[in-house]
Amino acid sequence: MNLFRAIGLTLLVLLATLSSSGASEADLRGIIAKFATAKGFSETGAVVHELAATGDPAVERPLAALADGNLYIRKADSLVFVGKETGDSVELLDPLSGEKSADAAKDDIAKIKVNNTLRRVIRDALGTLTLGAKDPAVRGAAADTMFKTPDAANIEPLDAAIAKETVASVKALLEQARAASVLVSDRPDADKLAAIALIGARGDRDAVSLLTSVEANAPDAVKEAATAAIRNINSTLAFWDAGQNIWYGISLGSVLLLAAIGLAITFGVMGVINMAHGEMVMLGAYTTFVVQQVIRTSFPSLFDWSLVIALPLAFLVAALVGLAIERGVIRFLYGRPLETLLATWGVSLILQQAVRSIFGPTNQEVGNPSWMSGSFNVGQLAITWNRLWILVFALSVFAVLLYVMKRTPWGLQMRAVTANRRMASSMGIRTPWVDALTFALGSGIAGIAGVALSQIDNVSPNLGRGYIIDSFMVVVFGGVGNLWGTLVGAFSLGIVNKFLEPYAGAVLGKIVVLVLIILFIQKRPRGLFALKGRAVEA
Amino acid sequence: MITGRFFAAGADRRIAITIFMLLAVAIIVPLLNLVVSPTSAFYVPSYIVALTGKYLCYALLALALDLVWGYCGILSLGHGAFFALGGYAMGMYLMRQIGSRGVYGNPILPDFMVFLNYKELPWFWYGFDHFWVAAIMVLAVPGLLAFVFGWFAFRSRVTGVYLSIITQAMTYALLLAFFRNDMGFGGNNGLTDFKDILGFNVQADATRSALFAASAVMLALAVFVTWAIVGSKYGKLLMAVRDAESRTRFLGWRAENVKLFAFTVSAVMAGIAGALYVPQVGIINPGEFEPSNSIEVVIWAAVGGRGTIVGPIVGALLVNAGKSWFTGVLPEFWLFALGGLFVAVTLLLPKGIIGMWDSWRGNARALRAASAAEEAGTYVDPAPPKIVRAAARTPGEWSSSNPEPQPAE
Amino acid sequence: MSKSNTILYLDGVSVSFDGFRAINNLSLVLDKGEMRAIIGPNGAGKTTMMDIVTGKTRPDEGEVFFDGQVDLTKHDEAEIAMMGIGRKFQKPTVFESHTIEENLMLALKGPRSIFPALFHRRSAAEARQIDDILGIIRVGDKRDELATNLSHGQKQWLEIGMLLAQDPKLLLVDEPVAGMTDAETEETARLLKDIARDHSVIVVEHDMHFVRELGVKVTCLHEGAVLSEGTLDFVSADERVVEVYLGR
Amino acid sequence: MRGNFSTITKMFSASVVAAGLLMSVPAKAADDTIKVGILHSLSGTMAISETTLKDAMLMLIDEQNAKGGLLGKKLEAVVVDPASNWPLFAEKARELISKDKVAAVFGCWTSVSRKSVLPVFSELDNILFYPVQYEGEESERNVFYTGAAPNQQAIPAVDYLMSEDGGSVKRWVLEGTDYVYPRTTNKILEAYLKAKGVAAEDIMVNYTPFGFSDWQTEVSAIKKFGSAGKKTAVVSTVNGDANVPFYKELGNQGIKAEDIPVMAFSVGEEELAGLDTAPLVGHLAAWNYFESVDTPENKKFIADWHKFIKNDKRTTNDPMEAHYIGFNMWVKAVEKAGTTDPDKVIDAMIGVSVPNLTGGYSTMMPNHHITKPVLIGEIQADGQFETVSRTPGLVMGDEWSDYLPDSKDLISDWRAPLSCGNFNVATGKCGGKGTN
Repeated sequence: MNLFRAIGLTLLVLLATLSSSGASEADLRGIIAKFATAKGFSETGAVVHELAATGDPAVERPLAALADGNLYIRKADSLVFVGKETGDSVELLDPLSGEKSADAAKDDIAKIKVNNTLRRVIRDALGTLTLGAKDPAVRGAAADTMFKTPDAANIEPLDAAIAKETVASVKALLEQARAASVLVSDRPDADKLAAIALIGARGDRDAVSLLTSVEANAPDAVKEAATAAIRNINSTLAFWDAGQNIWYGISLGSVLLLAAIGLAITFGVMGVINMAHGEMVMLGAYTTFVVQQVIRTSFPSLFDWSLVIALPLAFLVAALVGLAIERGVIRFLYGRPLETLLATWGVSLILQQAVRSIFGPTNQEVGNPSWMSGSFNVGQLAITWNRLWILVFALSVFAVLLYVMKRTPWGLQMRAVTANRRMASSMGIRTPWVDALTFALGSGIAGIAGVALSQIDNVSPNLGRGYIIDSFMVVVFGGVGNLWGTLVGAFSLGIVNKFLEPYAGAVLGKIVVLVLIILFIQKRPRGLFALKGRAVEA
Repeated sequence: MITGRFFAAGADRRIAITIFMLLAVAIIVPLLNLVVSPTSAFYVPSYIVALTGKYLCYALLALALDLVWGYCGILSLGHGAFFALGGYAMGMYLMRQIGSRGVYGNPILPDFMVFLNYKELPWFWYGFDHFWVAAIMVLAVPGLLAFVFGWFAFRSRVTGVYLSIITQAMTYALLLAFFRNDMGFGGNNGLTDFKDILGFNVQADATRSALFAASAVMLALAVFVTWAIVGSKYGKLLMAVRDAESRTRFLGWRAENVKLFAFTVSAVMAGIAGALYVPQVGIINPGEFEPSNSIEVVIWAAVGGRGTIVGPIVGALLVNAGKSWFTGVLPEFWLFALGGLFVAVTLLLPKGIIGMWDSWRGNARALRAASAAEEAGTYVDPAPPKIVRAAARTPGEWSSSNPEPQPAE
Repeated sequence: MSKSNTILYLDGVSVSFDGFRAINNLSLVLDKGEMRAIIGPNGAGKTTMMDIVTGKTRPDEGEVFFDGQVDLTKHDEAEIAMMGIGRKFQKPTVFESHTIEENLMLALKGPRSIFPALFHRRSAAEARQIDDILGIIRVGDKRDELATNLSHGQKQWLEIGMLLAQDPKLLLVDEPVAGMTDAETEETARLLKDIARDHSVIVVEHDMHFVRELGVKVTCLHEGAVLSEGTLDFVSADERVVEVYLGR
Repeated sequence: MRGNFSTITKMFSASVVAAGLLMSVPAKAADDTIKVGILHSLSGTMAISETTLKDAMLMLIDEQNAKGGLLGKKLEAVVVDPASNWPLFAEKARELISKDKVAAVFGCWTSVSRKSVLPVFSELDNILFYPVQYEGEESERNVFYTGAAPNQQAIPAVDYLMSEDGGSVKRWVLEGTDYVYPRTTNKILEAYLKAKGVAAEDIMVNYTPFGFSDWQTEVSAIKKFGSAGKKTAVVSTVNGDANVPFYKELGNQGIKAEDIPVMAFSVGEEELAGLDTAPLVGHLAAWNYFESVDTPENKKFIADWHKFIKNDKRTTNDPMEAHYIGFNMWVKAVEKAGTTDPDKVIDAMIGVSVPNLTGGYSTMMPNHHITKPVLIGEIQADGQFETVSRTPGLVMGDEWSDYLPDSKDLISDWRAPLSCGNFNVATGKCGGKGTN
């Protein structure tokens, strides 16, 4: 039997009987002092429980600090403090009151080590303590922890909490937590069946996880109920899994779209086989990195805005590089697409090595702003924020691009030049500039794609390499010169890929997709959305 | 009559000289390595033999690519795949030759199979303990893949960019496939730790020299064959397909078959190159399938001069010599150099070194062979008529854009 | 009407690209040994018609018969070419990086598979044929010249010469005199008339003088269908033709 | 004009050839210096990891020269770039040994690069120091393995997770990149776990390709596997580049270390430098060295490193320590042998013992592997690891795993008279398992 669990049980029973008035401050300090002498994680754990058992809300501060690894012991007098790092010295705060009591050099104090197990213990302990917290969210969180770590002793405090709970959603959580605790208690089977029904209604993985653990050693009646509950939860979950797969496919598709959309301009519209496309994406990512560095050092408050700030810059940087490439290399090669392939390949090598020499070969850290981290649930569908934002972003970029191409005079000129260069120039369109700007646009878009991709992938000199082939596959599959084709191509490839993955595995899935593309090109040598008719045939 | 043409004057003499030189090298270098004493100034160290032997294999690969790219306008970005497949066929033979000398001393199973606890040999490894089986596979596997791939692609008239991209997809798919350990080809580590070939120790200087000679002779043979093909009526047809595919169709030629033949022959040549390459470098692994490798081959051919026979060989030798030199002397700058080379060659040397040389010499016949237009590379204003003209004589271009004149309707 | 003793027989042929009807229920019959001139405004579907006959484009509906019994819609370019339909493009298309002689050699009637080509040696007979054609197309002196160095007119002729080398039953000639001097135009007219003696020929041309030179039955296409057919005088008298094409 | 132009280009290319040939003429090794080869990729996919090791070696060589060199001679580093291209590794190794006449080579990262150079080293009889944790199942006379063998990383890591401090894990996900190191390591772990009584259905093994970047499916599969009511942990042998997206996905899908900890064998300070580690606090890694280790040697090493690389942000990592140990061992062995002649040095190496950076001594064993402590660390918010567990003593590298049927009878001992890399204790013969 796990030591923590043992202590936990006894102490929580204690806690339940204790009136929630809490112990005297002296007692608390006494207990906290024990941290200094505790050897190893398990002893520290014991102290944590003792502290929690007082049921005094005041212990929240030291415990939380401990969990974050901010609880220190001053070597001189082995007093326990909450530490706050300020540069190279540490500000020592009183563990209970939180007032500043002293400063100390790092060497004069020892951090109280924590590990996962200990954090878990603290989380559970805090859970019981924060049942009565003001913030409903906190109460909910507490209920959730208690659901995940059911314990017969939790029933009374939960009953009390449920009684005075006003917020419906939290109340539901509390009841589920109670039900969980009932299941592990020695209550009569009738209660347990009711509890199972309640938990079955919850219907998520945690519920399954809990029920399976109960199922193992329970009287038949309960067992059956549990098995039944598990069965129908799983059946619903299976349905949700399909949805999850589609979502994964869509989100992969959005990444492909982002990666490919710039190429749809440079390659699709201009017919330049732009092997340096991936490097444009990389430049965008590095721009993001630089922006974040500046923000970190100078305006930390703006961090959440870093991506928004990076976007235009990334566009600019990539667009300028693109412009340079077009003016310097590609304009000499119009009408010879396969040679643009070679030249741009060379450019990509140079760009890669340049970035490697400037920023070094290692990955650079690009942080996720708070609004792009974490996930939320739709039913049983876990949707991560960054994926969602990337999807939104990809689609809006696509929309803007479509507008530029179809509705603006520039777009008109662009299409005119690519349709019939001679005619366009004789109509007074300055084709060289249109070419240059078109290429710059494509590169710029690749750049902003880089900003998004920096959120989910490595920011390293090799970033571009990973996407170049996929991008070409998407554009060719969708049909060169057709933005809609790129859109459809990206999403269909994404979804197919994600549906293959669970069965074929990641590698085989990708291979299958590639083979499918090859075969598809046989069937439709001009891709999905190829224009028919004589003018563009063969 | 082929031999008749062989000794004819003109640019054919260059072929003769090349073949002669290759054969000479095949004899001399081994001698200088084996007979001459290490102290002598003429001594060729084994390290150079191994290195140049490798270059010769690359040269053969480049020549193979040039047959389809330079003469038929098919820019294959997947030739590395044929090279690698040939290499794997040879590698499998060499693995079987290790026998019980592997670290686990298993007489049948190669080491990687032992620790992935294979119980018996996968079926596709059968027979590879015989050299002749391996030899056949070296030709058959790449040839067959090329035939099937080309049969589909050319029949459904996939051309130019699309063809290039799907050849790339092909080699990329193979790359991923061979990376899988479940494939039974040693996964990422590939096949290595070879002991001997035909009973001779692969490490021995004599064997190295022999392999070197074999590569040189094989290259000479390939030069002869390519030259014979290109010189024949079929060769003319090949270029005709490159320059005006639909015209050949309307003359009753099956352009797809014309391409298919060249593509298959070229793949087989690439396979042979791979087979000679593996015992000399002592390892074959999925890295050879990297699309970037195939693209590098293209630049060798471009540097030397596509649409010529000698060009790709010169290009392969130069670029690789440069690579060995750079990665030794200025490691950090190797990629800059290579990248710069790509750009410079496409912009300034559209015909490659040989082509430049010829046009500089004003050699009329070579002008025909190296059909990349000079002005294509150096003119600045992309005015349409010029493009058309430039394009009209740029091999790569024809395959990519439709040679068929578009009615003005 | 019966298909027999027609060399080319199109009936109710229609084809459309993305909704645009290039050929609209076109019917046209060419007798053996006949030479026909086809005129019509741009977009009338002249070239598309040739694409259909030569198997480049498949018609959506309608039947296309060659030599009375061969259904052309069932065959592709190469086969059709082998049956004996030669086509000259609007823009002269020859193998620029080959000499005139080689161009003709590739066109010469004979086996069309790879291996014969690989081991092919030129026979005396072939040499003679080539000499004849060189004579006919009046570039005999340039036999070793690269085709790319020929003048526009000479390219046109070379292409016609390549057609002759194929020895087809039917020649489709698309705007043979576009961009030619008057002298060249007359030459070409004479050339075509020579050819027409023992071949069936369809000539698409805008140049009315040239058509008059030929002095043959004329078909005027408009919006993918036959607008009017008959002698040049009859056709050019036709109101609708004047309306859509010749102009007042 | 054009003519001149082509001549210019021709001259250029001609000069390249000339230079190339020039370089390939074997240069007589200068006698006043001892050359040390450094064979790490400076370009291509592996540059991300290997460049640091090149710099580390340069630093060590500088320091040695500052101390007066070796055998009264200065050390001279010969750096080449095998460009993450495996055949090129072999070529460059050959170049270093036969052309530059180096006394020893420090290099390679991936197993395949090592495999590709092995024949060269045994043919030309030189020394390779291989600094990266690897799959074992190998012991060559000419190679010294200063990185961890599976038993110096994987087994203790799993032991920790099974312990009460580690959260007494009952259910295991073995997630790896599909190449030989993860395959072998996972095979060993599977056998080990089963030996410890873990049921087959409580082990999930999954492989992904190199540089894999879309982890959604895999991570949610882990989530699912983890919801069976038993404490679950992931043992990750995911390689280099693929880690960043993997951890980002873990963080975003809300997999907390308290619930499903991830124990990684290929994630060090270098990889973490590329990530925002706040969401990863508590995930684990097993190494023989952490930058956070608090010893005087390590403090000095880090200080020197920052001074040398002129960047206080640059981290140190385990393979760097491996080179540190390996280099010092080589220096000692050369002094012991009084010559740089590989044959003598190889014999002298065995038994050499030098201080490592974690406050102890590492010794070269007869099987050409070294003894090291094994440290388990948890990722901290500052991108460092905090040691939460450490093996009491030093662990000796075991090249032939006892948990693989075909290698449990094999041992390696390069001392005379045995001097055999795969001696079979069962058959008493050198040369592997023989027919089964």
